[in-house]
Amino acid sequence: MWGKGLVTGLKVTWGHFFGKKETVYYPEEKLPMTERFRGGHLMLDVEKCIGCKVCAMNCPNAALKLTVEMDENKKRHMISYVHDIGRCMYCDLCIEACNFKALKWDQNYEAATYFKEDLIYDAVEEAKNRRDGNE
Amino acid sequence: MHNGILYLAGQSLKELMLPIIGSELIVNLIMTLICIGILFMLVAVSALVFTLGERKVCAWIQVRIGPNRVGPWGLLQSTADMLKLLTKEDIIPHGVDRWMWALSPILIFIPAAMVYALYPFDDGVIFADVNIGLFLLIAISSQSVLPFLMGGYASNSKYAMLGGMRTVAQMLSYEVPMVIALMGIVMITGSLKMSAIVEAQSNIWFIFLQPIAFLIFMVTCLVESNRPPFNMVEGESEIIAGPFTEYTGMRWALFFLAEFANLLSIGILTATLFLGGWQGPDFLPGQLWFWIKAFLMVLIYQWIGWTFPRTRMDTILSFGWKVLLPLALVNLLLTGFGIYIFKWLL
Amino acid sequence: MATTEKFVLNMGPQHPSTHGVLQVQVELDGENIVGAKPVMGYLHRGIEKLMESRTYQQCVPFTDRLDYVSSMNNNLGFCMAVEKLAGIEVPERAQYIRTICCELNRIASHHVFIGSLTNDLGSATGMIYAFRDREKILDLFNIICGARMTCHYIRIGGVIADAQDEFLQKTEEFINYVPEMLDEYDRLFTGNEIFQKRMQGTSIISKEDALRFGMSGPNIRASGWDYDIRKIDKYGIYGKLDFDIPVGKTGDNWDRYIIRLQEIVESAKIIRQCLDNMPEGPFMAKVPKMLKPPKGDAYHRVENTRGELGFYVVSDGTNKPYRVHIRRPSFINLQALDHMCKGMVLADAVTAFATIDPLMGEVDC
Amino acid sequence: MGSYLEIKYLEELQQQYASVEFDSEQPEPHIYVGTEDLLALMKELQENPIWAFDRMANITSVDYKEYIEMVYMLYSRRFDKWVTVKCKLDREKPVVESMTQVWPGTEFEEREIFDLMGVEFLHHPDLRRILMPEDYTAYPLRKDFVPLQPKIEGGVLKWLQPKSLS
Repeated sequence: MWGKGLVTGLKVTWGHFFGKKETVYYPEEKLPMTERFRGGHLMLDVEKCIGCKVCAMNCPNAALKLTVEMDENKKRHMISYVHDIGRCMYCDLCIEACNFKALKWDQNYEAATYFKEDLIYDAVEEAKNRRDGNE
Repeated sequence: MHNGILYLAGQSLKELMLPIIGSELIVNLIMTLICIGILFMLVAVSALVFTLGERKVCAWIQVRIGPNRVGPWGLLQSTADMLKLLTKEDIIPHGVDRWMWALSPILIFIPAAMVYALYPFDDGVIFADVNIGLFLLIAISSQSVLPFLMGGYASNSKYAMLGGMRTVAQMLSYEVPMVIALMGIVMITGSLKMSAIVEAQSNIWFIFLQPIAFLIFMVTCLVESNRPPFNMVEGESEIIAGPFTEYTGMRWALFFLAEFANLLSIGILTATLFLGGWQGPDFLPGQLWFWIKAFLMVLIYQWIGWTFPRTRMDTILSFGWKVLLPLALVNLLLTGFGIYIFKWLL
Repeated sequence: MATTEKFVLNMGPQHPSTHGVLQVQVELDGENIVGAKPVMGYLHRGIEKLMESRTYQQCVPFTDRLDYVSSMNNNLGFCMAVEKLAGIEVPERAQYIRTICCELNRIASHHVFIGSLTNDLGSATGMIYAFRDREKILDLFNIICGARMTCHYIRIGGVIADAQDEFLQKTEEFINYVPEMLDEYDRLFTGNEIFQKRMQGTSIISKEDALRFGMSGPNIRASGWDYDIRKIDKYGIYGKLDFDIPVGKTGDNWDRYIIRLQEIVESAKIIRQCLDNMPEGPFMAKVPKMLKPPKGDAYHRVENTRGELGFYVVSDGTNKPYRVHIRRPSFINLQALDHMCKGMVLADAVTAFATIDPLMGEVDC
Repeated sequence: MGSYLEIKYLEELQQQYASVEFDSEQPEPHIYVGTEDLLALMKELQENPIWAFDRMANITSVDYKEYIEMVYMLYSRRFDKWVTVKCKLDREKPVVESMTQVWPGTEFEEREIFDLMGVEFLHHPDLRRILMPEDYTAYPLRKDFVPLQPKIEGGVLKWLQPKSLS
């Protein structure tokens, strides 16, 4: 009978009209991120980093700009670790390349900014701020 | 004598004013102006309510929460929308026919608001209870074809033009089955007067006497008011927004307003013609019954609209002429026989 | 005497239903289509050229951006081509995980197809329902690799991380949900008469035409050829698995839609078999960090969700590919658009775009 | 996984077409053919039922700095066989017969090669640029490609040659 499909379709939507909703009230209620989630800023562990620049070499899009300084004991220090999110494609290659596990994501997915310049940040500075905040 | 709440309120207001002003003519004039004001308020408020209502209904059907940011439960969403539209830049595209382009959104609002004068909201509460009520109503509402075509033609856009052409084809061809379907009601009532049609349903609603006409009327209503699944005029995935493509800000909002006025309009019309209008059991006042029925019909129209995919232009034209029109004629014939047998039985 | 003339309507690159930035110059006679000419290039990023200046490992994330709704399949295609070139054996567990991911991605991609098709037909509700279910798969990808769309999970030599128990368990839950999900689609749109009326008998591609246009994937299968690379080439572990290839009869829009619904069922079947027979073992072969395949070229094709996706990789012995060519199925399938639209009305053109299912990231490369 | 066309068949082809060459030492030798014989060879491979190469699986071109090489990979669904046909072209003025005469479905791919590699196809139904702008003059996939500089002059987008590196 022509029209049967229309009525079953109406039944489906009627059921969902009163049913449970799938979306959440976003800023108040956030979905949890998984352990392996890639996103946000890079968290650099300054103690572990030896300044070998393998992460920057592995970056396909040249999103990392590092400056390394050598002190008198021939030990390398990371002076600045500039990460340009605008160029980053979150491929995870830098983190996988690090032999000392000095890098990880901070998993903050709210990465939108008003200005393009805000997408560029220095991970060393952030690490410093984090340490100062903890003390 | 009439005993609707609004009617009694109006009468007492009149009696209150008469000794103060003295002249009955002026009192009637004031009453008329008040009524016009109330009707316009109704149209404007219905647009505000339905912007939110439509979005909420659509969201709930689509397993979403819907607007919830502005005000409690998103109640102020439509106000925010209106403010946004008011503050938008008024873009006049290059090469439009200025006069026609500017007139179209204004003209489209007139028939949409005008038909409210003919609706019996309660016992005795009807702005213009003319003898040819139903006839006038259809005549007025069919005027909304022209502004659409004007907007489509004047926009200097191919999408708008296509939309305008679609409107004409669609609205004109569905006018015919609509009128013939309503003829059955007129035959039973024996009058074109709106209040008479409502009163004729005091024993039994016309939905039970005229089920075929009810279905035809529902379909034609959806088509006439460009509601999905018959929103070929807008057809947002094919012709962007049809005649509204080039309009921005407040001009576009007027189209929007007319659309929601039409939505309420078809809800009221269906409730009045087939569901007994303001009539209902005594435990609720007639005014309330009227709005319950109207909103229920609006909800049903929205529910249908958000469930079905859009039909195709050629399909609905052939459906209108080849299916609905013969069906309406058969209904007319059956009604005639029915009345004859009924009279013969008596 | 009044005459009418034809006019050209530019649909796109900004149009609600051209799936991104496809521009179609539709020649119209009233509402009837005389011809439809696709114009592309608005999303051209030069991925083939970009790959020439990156190492093999660095190339893999770029393949995500080709067909961004089925990135796992693209990763697989490129990695298999390089593995063929460099002669790398992939461990069995990795093969199973790869297959699960690819088939999940196929289902997700077909969700996008169903969603965009119903949206183009004017039922936004259908789109939301399809995307709601797609979300479940994206959450699974989020668990296994930390990204939802551009996964970059399948790497040269295997997969980057082992599949957790949580992932396998949730995948099984999803597979159990598939019949219920399809039942809802059937009740909401497959059985809907308006839906059927708009799709049946429109934009027919005959068996010969499908071959002539070099089409592949569900589009050629809808026309009646049982042409599925998974069955023909039996790459990976597909030779061990038991699944059918749904084949259409007439090659109209309706067949292209039904084929995809049936493919979801088949993909679910494949995933269930993989979950049941999942072996233990390593998930990554030993691949040198500086991968230098021997001089030569290799071509490998996989069955992407949109058809036959081929990667032609030329190596000159260094750690960077000398030349990569990508045979993109949506790009080639688009050739049929003109044929599909001719003689139809404007509303059918939109359906034709949707059922041919082009993805502009892949078309423009 | 289909297998490659056996050497005895390749030899058969060699007898038919004088310019066919292949390296019989290799396990899967590519056929090199001169531009003059290309179309005839392809027609034979596609139309003759003993070959039945009805699918042009992959068509591309590679810039080897000295010459441009066209690569055609054919697949026969009936026999599940592969064959790779290659054709060397002059880098200064690469011209080759269009395969749309044999497989109409190669139209877009040939347009893409024309666009990105600058190979001109004879008897192509609609040879225009497909991905790059219509007025672009360079060929991006060539190895000596330097991106042109976009510049807007009088409201019109123009592509200027980059300043020479010298």
